[in-house]
Amino acid sequence: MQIMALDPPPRQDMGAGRTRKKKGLLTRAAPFLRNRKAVSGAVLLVFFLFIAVFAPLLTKINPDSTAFMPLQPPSAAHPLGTTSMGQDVFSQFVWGTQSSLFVGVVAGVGAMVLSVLVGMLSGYIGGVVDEVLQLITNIFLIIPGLPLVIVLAAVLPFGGNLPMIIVIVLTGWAWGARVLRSQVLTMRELPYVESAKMGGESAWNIVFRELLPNMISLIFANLLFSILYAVLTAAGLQFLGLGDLKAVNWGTMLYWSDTEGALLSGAWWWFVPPGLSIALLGAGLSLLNYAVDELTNPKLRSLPLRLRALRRRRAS
Amino acid sequence: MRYLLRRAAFYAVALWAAVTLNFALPRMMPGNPMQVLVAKFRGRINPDALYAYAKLFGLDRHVSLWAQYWQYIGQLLHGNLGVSLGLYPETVSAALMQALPWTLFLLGLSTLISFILGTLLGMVSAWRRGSFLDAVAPTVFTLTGSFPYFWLALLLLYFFAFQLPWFPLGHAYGSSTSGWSFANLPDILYHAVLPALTIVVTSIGGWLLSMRNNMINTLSEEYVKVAKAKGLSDRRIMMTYAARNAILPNVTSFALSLGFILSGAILTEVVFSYPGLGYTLFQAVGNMDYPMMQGALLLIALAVLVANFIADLVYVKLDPRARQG
Amino acid sequence: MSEEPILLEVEGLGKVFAAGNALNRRPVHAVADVSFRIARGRVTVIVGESGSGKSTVARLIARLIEPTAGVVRFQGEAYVAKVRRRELSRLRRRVQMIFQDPFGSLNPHHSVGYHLVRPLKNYGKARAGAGVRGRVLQALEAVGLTPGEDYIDKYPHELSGGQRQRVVIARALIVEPLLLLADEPTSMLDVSIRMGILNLMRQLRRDRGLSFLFITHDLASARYVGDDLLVMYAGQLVEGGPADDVVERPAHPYTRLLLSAVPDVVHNPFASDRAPTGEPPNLAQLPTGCHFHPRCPQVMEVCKRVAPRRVELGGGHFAACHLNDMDYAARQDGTIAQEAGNGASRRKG
Amino acid sequence: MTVLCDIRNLSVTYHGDVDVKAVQDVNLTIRRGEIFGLAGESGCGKSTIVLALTRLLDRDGEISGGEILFDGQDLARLSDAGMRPLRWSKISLVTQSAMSSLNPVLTIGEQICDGMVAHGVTAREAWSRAGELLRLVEVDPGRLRSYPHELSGGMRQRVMIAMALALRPQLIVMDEPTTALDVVVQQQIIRKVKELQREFDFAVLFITHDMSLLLAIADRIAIMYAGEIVEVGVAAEIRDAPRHPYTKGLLQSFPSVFEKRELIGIPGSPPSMVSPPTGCRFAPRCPVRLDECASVAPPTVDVSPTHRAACHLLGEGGQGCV
Repeated sequence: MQIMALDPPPRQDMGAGRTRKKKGLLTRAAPFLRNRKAVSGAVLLVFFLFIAVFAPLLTKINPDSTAFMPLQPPSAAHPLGTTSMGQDVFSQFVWGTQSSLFVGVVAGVGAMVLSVLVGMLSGYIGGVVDEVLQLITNIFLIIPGLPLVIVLAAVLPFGGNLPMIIVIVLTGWAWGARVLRSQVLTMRELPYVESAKMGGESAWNIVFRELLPNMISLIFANLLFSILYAVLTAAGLQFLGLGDLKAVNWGTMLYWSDTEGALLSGAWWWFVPPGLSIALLGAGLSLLNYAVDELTNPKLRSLPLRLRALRRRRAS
Repeated sequence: MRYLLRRAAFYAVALWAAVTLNFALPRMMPGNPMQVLVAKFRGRINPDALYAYAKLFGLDRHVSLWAQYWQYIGQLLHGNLGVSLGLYPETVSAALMQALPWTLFLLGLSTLISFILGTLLGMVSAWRRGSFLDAVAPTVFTLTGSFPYFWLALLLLYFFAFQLPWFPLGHAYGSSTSGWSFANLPDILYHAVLPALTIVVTSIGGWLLSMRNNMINTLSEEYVKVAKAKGLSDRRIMMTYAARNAILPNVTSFALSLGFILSGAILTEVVFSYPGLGYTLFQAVGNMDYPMMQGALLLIALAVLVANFIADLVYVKLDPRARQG
Repeated sequence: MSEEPILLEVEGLGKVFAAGNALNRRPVHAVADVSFRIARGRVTVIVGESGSGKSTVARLIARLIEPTAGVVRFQGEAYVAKVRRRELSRLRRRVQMIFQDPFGSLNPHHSVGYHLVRPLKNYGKARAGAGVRGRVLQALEAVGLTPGEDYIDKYPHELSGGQRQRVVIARALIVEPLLLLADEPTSMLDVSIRMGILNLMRQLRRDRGLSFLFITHDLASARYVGDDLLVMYAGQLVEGGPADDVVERPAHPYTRLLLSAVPDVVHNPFASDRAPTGEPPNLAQLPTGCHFHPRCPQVMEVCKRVAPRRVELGGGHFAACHLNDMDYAARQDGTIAQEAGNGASRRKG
Repeated sequence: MTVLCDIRNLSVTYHGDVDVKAVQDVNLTIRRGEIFGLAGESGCGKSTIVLALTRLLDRDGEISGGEILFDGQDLARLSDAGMRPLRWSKISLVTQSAMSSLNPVLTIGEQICDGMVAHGVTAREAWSRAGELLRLVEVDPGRLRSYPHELSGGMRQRVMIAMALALRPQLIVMDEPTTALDVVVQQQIIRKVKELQREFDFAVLFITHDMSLLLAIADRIAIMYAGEIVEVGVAAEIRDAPRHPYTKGLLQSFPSVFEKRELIGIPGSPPSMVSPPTGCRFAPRCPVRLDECASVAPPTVDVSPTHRAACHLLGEGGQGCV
C-alpha cells in the first residue's frame, strides 16, 4: 500500500534547505494510514481476501452436498442455515467468495493490463497508431457492456469462467485506457521526458522507467475500478443464469435463491450473505479508490481536525 | 459546428462497428451456424422462423462473406431485423418497438433524476466543504453506488412490495390498464417507482462524486476568486462561475456512463419484469432467440449513440470554446 | 568571431506544425528560414517574445522535433530531416540541452545520482564501474554543488529550484558536450538565484570553452552572458550580430522597439512618450510581406508586399529590413515613400 | 497625500498539517493616488498580503493578527457581509493571468457588468458603461460579446483593467499583472495604467518580483523577504541608497541591457516558511552578517522620514552596509 505515497509531493512543500533522509516504508505509508476511507476500504478488502485464501480451513463441508435439512435458519451446525436443496449456506458463501474474487481479480487485472498497454502505447507513440487505437477505445467505451456480454455469453460455445472473464476484459478496458492515455499525453510533454531523451534513453526506458513509476497511483485506481466492474458484471451475469450454474459463487447463489423463492419464503440467510458481500467488497474498492483520489489530489483532502475546530470557533 | 461534425463522423464509425459486430456474432458459433441452430432447436421451433434468421444473416447462401455482409446491411436499412424465433411470427422490430418506450421512460426518468440530484448534491457539498452534508453524502452515495443493482432491486422488492405491499411486484402497468395513455400515467408512474429508485440510488454516487471533485477544482480557479473580489452574491458565484464550469466534464461523462447505467437497468428490468429492452433481451437469451438478441443489442447501441450525440449538443451549448472546434 | 572554428551551422531551418484536427489542418509556421552560426567557445543568445519560435529552434537543433526544411551542420556533419538512432546518439553526445522548468526537468522518482549516471551509461562513457561515482561527484562540484556527496543521493523534492537547475546542468555536462542549448534556464527561478546560474554559464564558457545557445526573452540576461545576439520575431531572425553592436546600434525597428520597452535599472522605458502598438501575429495567419509591418513605426508600402532580404551590415551584424536595403526595396517597388529614406541614411551614416 | 490604507502588524497564518506563518508583523501605508510597489521573490508572502487585504484568503488561511485600516474601517475584522459593499467599489483586483481570471463560459460584457450590477447599477446602464470602459483601455467595444478565449493575451489584460475600473475604486491591487506578457505588451499595459491613474486618481498596490519594472513605475517601494518587510522607501532611495543587504543583493540580481557590469546576485536560496531562521531571517544568506543576527530579530530603523529598514547594521547610529 505504499504505492500512493510514491507520488511527488506538491510543489509548495519543496522548500529549500531541508535535508530529509530517504523515507522509510512506514513514513511513506503514513498518509495512507491516516486516511479513514483508505483504512476501512483496505480492511474490507483484506477480509474477503482472507476468506478466499483460507477457504479450506474455514469450512469442511462440501458446498455441493445436499445432505442437510432444507431451509434451516442459522444454527450452530449451519452458521448461515441451509438452502432449499439442503446445502450449507456458509460453506457455499466461503467457497463462493473464493470463486467470485478469483473471477474479479483475474478479469480486473486483465482489463487493467489491456488498458495500460493500449493507453500508454496510444499516448506515447501518437500519430496514426494513436488515432486508430483511440477510435477503437472510444467505440468500446460507447458500446454498452452488459448487453454485449449477455449476447456473447449466450453465443460463445465454451462454458466455465473463461468466456465470462474474456468478455469482461473486452468490455472493461476502454475507460482505463482513455484515462491513462490522456495522462501519458500530458506527461510526454514534461521536461524530464525530453531531458531523458537528451540523456540518450530509449523509448522503452522512457515509458517504463520515466513515465510508469509516476503513474502507479492512477494504474492502481484503474485496477480497483476494473475489479469492481468485473465482480459486479460477473455477479450480474451469473444472477441472470448466464454463467456456469453448477459453479458456486455469489452470483449463482443469488440466482438459485431467487429462482427457488428464498425471498418469498423469508429465507434471508440465503440471499443476504452473497448480496451483502458484493456490496461490501464493492464498498471497500470504492472507498480505496476514493482515498487514492484524495491522496493524489491535495485539493480533495478533507480538512484536518484542528482546522475544522478553528472554523467552528470563527463561526460562533 | 466543426466539433459536432467530427463527433457525428465518429458516431457513424461506431454504428458501423456495432452493425459489423452484430453480423459477426452468429458466426462465432463453431461449425456451420445453420446446422448448429437446427440441431439445437430440433423441432422445437418453426422452421420458417429459423429460415428467416438464416436469410437475414446470409447463413443459408453459399455466396461470399462480402456479399452476405452487404445483403445484411441492405436488410437493416429497410428496418428488417428478422423474425423472432421465440415469438414467431412476430418480427423482431415490432417486438423491440414495443419494449423501447418502456426502457426510454424508465431509464430517462431515473437517469435524469439521478443526474440532477447527484450534480446538485455534489455542487452543494463542494461549496460547503467540511459541512455535515459534505461529510456524509459523498461517502454514503459512494457506498450505494457499489451495490449490485439486482440485489438492491431484490431487497426493495422484498421490503416494499412483498412485506409492506406499498408497491406492485413488477410489470410496468396494472392488469386493468394497458400501454401508453395519459389516463394511465399515474398507474405507470406507480409501477416505475421501485425500479427507478433502484437505478437512482445506485447511480447517484457517480454524479455526486465527479461534480464534487470538479467543483472543488473550479472553486480554486482564479476567476472564482475574482468573482468574489467583485462582490458578487454567493449564489451567482456558485452557479455562474463555479458550477457552470464544473458541470462541463460531467456532461461528457454523462454520455459515457450511460452504457454503464444501461447495464444496470437491464438487471433491474429483469428483477421487476419490466417490459423494456433489457427484459426482452433477457427473455430472448432464455429462448435462444438469436435474432431478437441481436436486434436488441443493435437497438441499445443505437440508443447510446443517440444519447451521446444529444450530450454533445448540450456540451456545445454550454461551452463557448467547443463552438469553434 | 571568425578566428574560432565554426561549431554549429544552421541553414534555412524551418518548422511547420499542423494545427487543428484531421478535418481541418492549418499550417503554423513556427520557424521559417533561420540561418546562423555558432563559433567554438562563444555564447550566442536568441531573444524574442513568447511564440517567436526561439525555443523551437533549440529543439530542432537537439532533434527533439524534426525540421520541415533546412540543414543543421555540427562540426561539419549535416543533419537533414530524418536522423537515424545512431546518428542521433552521436549528435547528442556533443550537443546537450537544458530546459526552462527545473521542477519538471528531473523525474521525482529518481535520485540525483541516477539522473547523472544514466547519460554516462547511455552514451557509453562509463565502462569502469568505480570511475562512475567519481565522475558524477566531479560533475556536481563543477556546477557548485559541493561537496557532491551531500547531493548524490538526494531526490529532486529535497532540492531548491536553483539546486535543481544546477543538477540539470550537471547532467548535461557529464557527457562533456561541446555545445549546450539552454532554453530559458532562469525564467522560472527566483531573481536572487538567477544570477548564480547566469554566472555559472559564464564560468563554464571561460573555464571549459563550452559554447552556448541561450534562449531567453530577457534582453538584460542576454546582454549579460551573450557574445552574439540573434533577435527573432514571428518565426524569423530579424537581426543578429555581436551583442554590443546590436544593442548599441540596432538596425531593425523591432529590435529598437524591444530595447525601448525593456524595464531597466538604468533606463526608464516609461520616460519617453512614444508608446508601442500592436501585438505579435498569429503564426497561423502571418501578415504578408514583412511580418513586422503592421506594428512597424517606419512601415513603407513595399513592406506590405515584399519580404525583406537579410543584409550584412559589417562585422557580422545583419538585419532583415527594407530600410537597410533601399536599393532592393526600390527595385521591388517603384514608388518608395520619401520619408522612409531617413532610417536608411541614419544606418549608413 | 493622505493615507488610504494602513496595514498595522499584519500576520497571516496558513493552517495545515503544520501551521505556517506566511506574513509576520507587516506594517505598510498606502496613500491616495500613489503607486505603491511591493517586491519580493516567490513565497515571500507578497501574494498573501494581497489576499488578506482583499479578504480572499482560502479556507485554510487566517489573519492571525494586526489590522488593515482602509478608509476608516478595519478590513481584518469585517464580516463577509460587511466586506461585500467595499469589494470592487473601493478595492478591485487585477491578477497575473487574465486568461485564468476570466470565466471561460461568460462573455467579456457579462463579466464587466455583473460586478456593477451586484452594486446596484441597472443592467442597461452597466452595459453602456462597459462599452465606455473598453474604449478607455483601447479595446473595440464590439468585443463585449466575445468570449475570453477569442482575445489575445494583451487584450485580456486590458479587459481586466477595464473591469477593475468599473466602479471607480480608490485602490486597485495589481498582483503581477504583466508577468505573463511580453515586454512590449507589458509596456503598453503599464503606460495605460499610469495614464488612467492620472485621470481617475486611484491608488495602486503593485506586486511584482521584477525590481527593474518597479523602479521604473512605483512612487514608493517595499521589499519583502520571508514574510517580513525588510525595507520601505521612495523609489529613488531604494535605487540609489538601499540600506538592507537583501535589497542590495536584489538590485545586484538585475543586469542592465545598456550597461555591462559584473553582478553577483545572492548566494543560497530563500528559507522554508515552515521553519524560518531565528533572528534575522536573511542572516544565513547575508554577506555582512554580525553575530547577533542569528539570534536577535533586527529592529526597524528610520533612515530618513520616508525610508526605513530592518537590519542590525543600522542600529545605534550605524551606517548600514555600504
